[in-house]
Amino acid sequence: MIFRKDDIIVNTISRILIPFIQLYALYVIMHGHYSPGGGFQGGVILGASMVLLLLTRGYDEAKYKFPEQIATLFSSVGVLIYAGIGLLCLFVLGNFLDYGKLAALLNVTPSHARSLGILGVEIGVGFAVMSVMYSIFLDISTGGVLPEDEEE
Amino acid sequence: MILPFDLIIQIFVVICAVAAITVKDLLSAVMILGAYSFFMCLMWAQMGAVDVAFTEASVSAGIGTILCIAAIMKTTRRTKD
Amino acid sequence: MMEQAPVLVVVIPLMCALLSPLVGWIKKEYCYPWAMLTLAASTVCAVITLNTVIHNGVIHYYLGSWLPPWGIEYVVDHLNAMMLVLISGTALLVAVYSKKSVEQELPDKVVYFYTVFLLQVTGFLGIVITGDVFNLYVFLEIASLAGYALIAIGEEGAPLASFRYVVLGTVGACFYLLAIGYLYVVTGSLNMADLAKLLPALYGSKVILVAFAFFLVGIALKMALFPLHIWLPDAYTKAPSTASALLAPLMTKVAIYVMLRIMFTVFQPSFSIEILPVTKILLWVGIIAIFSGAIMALAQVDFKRMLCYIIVAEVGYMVGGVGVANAVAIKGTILHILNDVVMTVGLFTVAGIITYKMKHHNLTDFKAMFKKMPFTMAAFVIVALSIIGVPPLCGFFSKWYLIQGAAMAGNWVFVVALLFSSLVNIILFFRIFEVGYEFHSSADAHGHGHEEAVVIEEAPLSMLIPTMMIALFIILIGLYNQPILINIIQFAVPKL
Amino acid sequence: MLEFIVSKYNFWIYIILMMIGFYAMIAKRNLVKKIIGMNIFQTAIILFFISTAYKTGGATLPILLDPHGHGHGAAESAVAVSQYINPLPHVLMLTAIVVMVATLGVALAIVIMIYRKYGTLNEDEIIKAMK
Amino acid sequence: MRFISFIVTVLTGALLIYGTVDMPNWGDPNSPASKHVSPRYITKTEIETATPNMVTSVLADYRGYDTLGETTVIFTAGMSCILLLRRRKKKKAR
Amino acid sequence: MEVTLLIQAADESFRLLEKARGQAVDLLNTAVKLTSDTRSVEERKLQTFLSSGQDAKSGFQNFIATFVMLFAFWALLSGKFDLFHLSLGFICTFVISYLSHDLLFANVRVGDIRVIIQRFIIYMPWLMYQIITANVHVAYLALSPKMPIDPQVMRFKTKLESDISWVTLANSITLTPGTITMDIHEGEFVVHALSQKVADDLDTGEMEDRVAHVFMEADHIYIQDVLDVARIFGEMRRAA
Repeated sequence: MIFRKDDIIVNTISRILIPFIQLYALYVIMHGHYSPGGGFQGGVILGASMVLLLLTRGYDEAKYKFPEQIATLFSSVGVLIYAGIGLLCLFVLGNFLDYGKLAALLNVTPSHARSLGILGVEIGVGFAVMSVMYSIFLDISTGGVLPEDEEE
Repeated sequence: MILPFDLIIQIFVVICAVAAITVKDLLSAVMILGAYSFFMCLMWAQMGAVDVAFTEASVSAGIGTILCIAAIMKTTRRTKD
Repeated sequence: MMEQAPVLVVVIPLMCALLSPLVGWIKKEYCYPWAMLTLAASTVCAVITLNTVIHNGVIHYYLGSWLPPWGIEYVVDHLNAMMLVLISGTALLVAVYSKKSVEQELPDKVVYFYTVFLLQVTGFLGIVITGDVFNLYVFLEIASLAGYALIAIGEEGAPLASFRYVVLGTVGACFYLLAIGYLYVVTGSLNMADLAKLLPALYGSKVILVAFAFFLVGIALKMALFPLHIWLPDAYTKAPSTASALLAPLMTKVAIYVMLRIMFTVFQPSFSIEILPVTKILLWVGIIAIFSGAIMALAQVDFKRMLCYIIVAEVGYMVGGVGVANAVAIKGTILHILNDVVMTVGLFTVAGIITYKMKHHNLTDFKAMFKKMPFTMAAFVIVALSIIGVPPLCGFFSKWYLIQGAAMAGNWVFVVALLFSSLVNIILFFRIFEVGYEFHSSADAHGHGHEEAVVIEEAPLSMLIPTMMIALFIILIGLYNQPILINIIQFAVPKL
Repeated sequence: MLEFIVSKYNFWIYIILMMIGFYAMIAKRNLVKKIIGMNIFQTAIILFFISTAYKTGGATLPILLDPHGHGHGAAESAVAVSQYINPLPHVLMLTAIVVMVATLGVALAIVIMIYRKYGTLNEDEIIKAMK
Repeated sequence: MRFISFIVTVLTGALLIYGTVDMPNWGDPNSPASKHVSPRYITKTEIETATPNMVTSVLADYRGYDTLGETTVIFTAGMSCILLLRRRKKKKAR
Repeated sequence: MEVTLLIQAADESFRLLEKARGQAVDLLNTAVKLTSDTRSVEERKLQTFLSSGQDAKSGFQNFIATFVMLFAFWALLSGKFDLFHLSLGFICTFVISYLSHDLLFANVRVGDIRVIIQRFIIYMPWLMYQIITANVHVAYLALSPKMPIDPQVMRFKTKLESDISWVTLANSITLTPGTITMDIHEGEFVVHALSQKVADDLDTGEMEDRVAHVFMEADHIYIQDVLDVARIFGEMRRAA
């Protein structure tokens, strides 16, 4: 399923659409405060754009942009951002995930610090969800044997 | 009070659910499941749960269907029930 | 940092599970010490928490500093704290034990195995510590997903067993979620303490009744109570030995913990005892589970499968103990949770050692084992005697309290069931001992006349030490059961 | 009676869907069909939760219409509870949807493992092949 | 088998319908679900978290720990899929 | 006599010039074709080696162009222009353009982009008009009791060169009711048409010419226009 097919229409359209989809996904992540959306939805859209890239350009090209090792790394890093923000609150003598205590570090009001904490958390969720969706799709569509391994 | 719009969507949801489990081709079943998810998401948007509807549209109707199709491509479309 | 210990118990395994793939990239061999280190740290935190609870009473920890019912809170009382120490300690022992077994059974999946292993422990700890019904669901799903994966990588036939577990486990989790929904509709709260405050006024409502029924069915699916146990034997027999040593003792006991929590904390004890005949049903289900588990165990030729049916019977003990519903029986139940975790983990580690040495786990593989592996078999004998219920070992005491409680309530059938199960256990284990002493094998047929030379090939130390430790714990818990009862379990028993 | 049925009509829909999904999960022999049933089952429960969040009488989406009341003490107290839909079930269901897709992924991975070994997705045939 | 599953399904449905009888009506603004916990989220979200979207503020702040669990669920799923399926072929030693 | 001679000489020279023109056109066409062939080969190569194929300069130009477009898209979506959100937008857009600048403008000559957008905007109303007329036609087909449809599959070789123009043409054909592009295989379009009329409309090649104009690929046509000496000599003859 992840080998490049020379369907010119699908290829070109997806080539043009992918940057916009990705930007839209980032918009959804960043504007979760004001409109529907947030880290999870944006992450899924971002992951879907990566899957689109994989489906249209094939794994040989997609691996230049998003190799599977990076996907595994990012899925760790995403949750680490989340849990790390939570742990950071422990070091400023708050409870776990108490973003209000970060106000002293960020030099803003507590409510604003909570808002920023939410933003950071959403970014972490977005990272994790994107890379996990991509890696699950890669595993399921190849059955776990990546094309580069098969050549041996 | 039941709005006609609601009623239509609900009927479609039930039809899609029944069709998804009765149809004898897995690829069709998965595509119908995608349609089911989409109707479900319309229903939730109608109820004011825009966030959930958004998530459902991107997850179930999007990634979920893609994953199912990938798995079916990797396995088989045939089914006896 | 002392007051942060409750959250660190969960967050340390979580963070380290996230870092585990990165550690594995540096060098594959680092994952094993990493997991060990993590679980040791988590155990230390759990012990600190238990100590605090014993000295200062119940701990409330507000995540994000939001007061309940708006935020999520951790409530650590004596039962929680005991479960925390139990889970993290067991996981530590299993992690120490896992090295050789994982290297042999899953040589190219070591890194991700330990990641999922740590996530599994995180899930269990999260279920046990939380004071919020929905948070419990989330961690239940973490534990379940990790469990599905750990089972599915086992030997031949494991994927199908795991798939059945996926289907039934999802049904269970969804029933649990539905029950939360029903409670939420009529109370508007998700916090356990808050629910306990709001619910008594609504006990007449049909919604509450249905919610309670769905709670019980969902949790029964997870704990493999008798008619719903069909997924368990296949799953735990075919899982890799490390995974079954982690899952088999903990998954069912965590589910029983959740049942206790729901029945006696979220709902008043009087609800399930007086208003609904739930405890009577549970008592009879427990009795049937004990009988069927014991009888099915007799019919097995596979050692691990036999152990699985013993688990089904043991679940029957605990559910029946809840069903008897007096203070003594529930004291016995909670003590039995503790004992059963230790005993089951002992049995499965022995099964793992047999699998490691013989590549199978049939009863016939025990042939001449007493000579080949004297230390392992000594530990095995201690565990087996404890399961049977021989006095100085821990299994005796919990059974004693259960029988005492049942006798006080006049439930003689339950007493008979417990005694019957002990009898069956005697048969089961002495059959294995008999096989283990059989030195005269086919050598006689050839007329050689001399005994077959049996070389001592003891299990590797990394497997042997945890097994011996478990045997030691069984003796220690048996000897010091009074301090445990007085300091911890006495406070965990609900006021009936 | 009719009023009773009409006033809770969303609940009936969810019960029907849940029964369909549940039946597919336990009665169908094809593994992917079971997964589809699982999906329907979980979606039905989500529908139930969303239904509990709804408020009639002009309640709107759970997003504050005028977010510039920042800093004015009087402005916030004007936020009427009945004006907005209850956000809590939505949050819970976001989590449930995530759990749903995670379960789906793991289940499909297991299905692929099974197919790789036995070459079929029918449970009866797999059991026959195992013996 | 099919018949038994049908019976079980119908029993479950009947139990659910039985429970629905006592429920508050659909969309009742005065149901306990709308009165007990959620008003604080609606009225205080702007003051306490400076986030107009209540779903986001509840998701990531009031009940942020659930969301950490949710993200961990996703992570678990990803790791499980890799654990179950990925079979790296050994590269030849060069 | 002189006049006749003059005319003959003029005719002679005209013929010569005509010949020369023909040769020149052939030569130029071949040259254009060659360059376009090499270019398409080059572009295939670029497409395959996305990150390494393009030189740094055009890569940077692509990056800037992508950045501007995406940032405009962000501003359109966001609608919040305080410093915080703009800087967020800047970072996001920067990341995406860094990741995907080779996708959006992979096969487009960078200098032409403004003209292309201009012409594309002009092309849109015409397409709209086509769609509306075709809609009316298809509605007539569907509503008339006899259903005078004549479904057919037609193939034609296009003179367009780049991917983007092929896709625009294909999508324009598909957008117009009654015709659907089924496949494009090495420059050959396979189109399903509902009736003879829509097939004829497509066969006139007007849409193709317009798309070629939009993407500045009418090179052949322009050269012929410039070198069209026949008209000049015709004038001369008439004057004589």
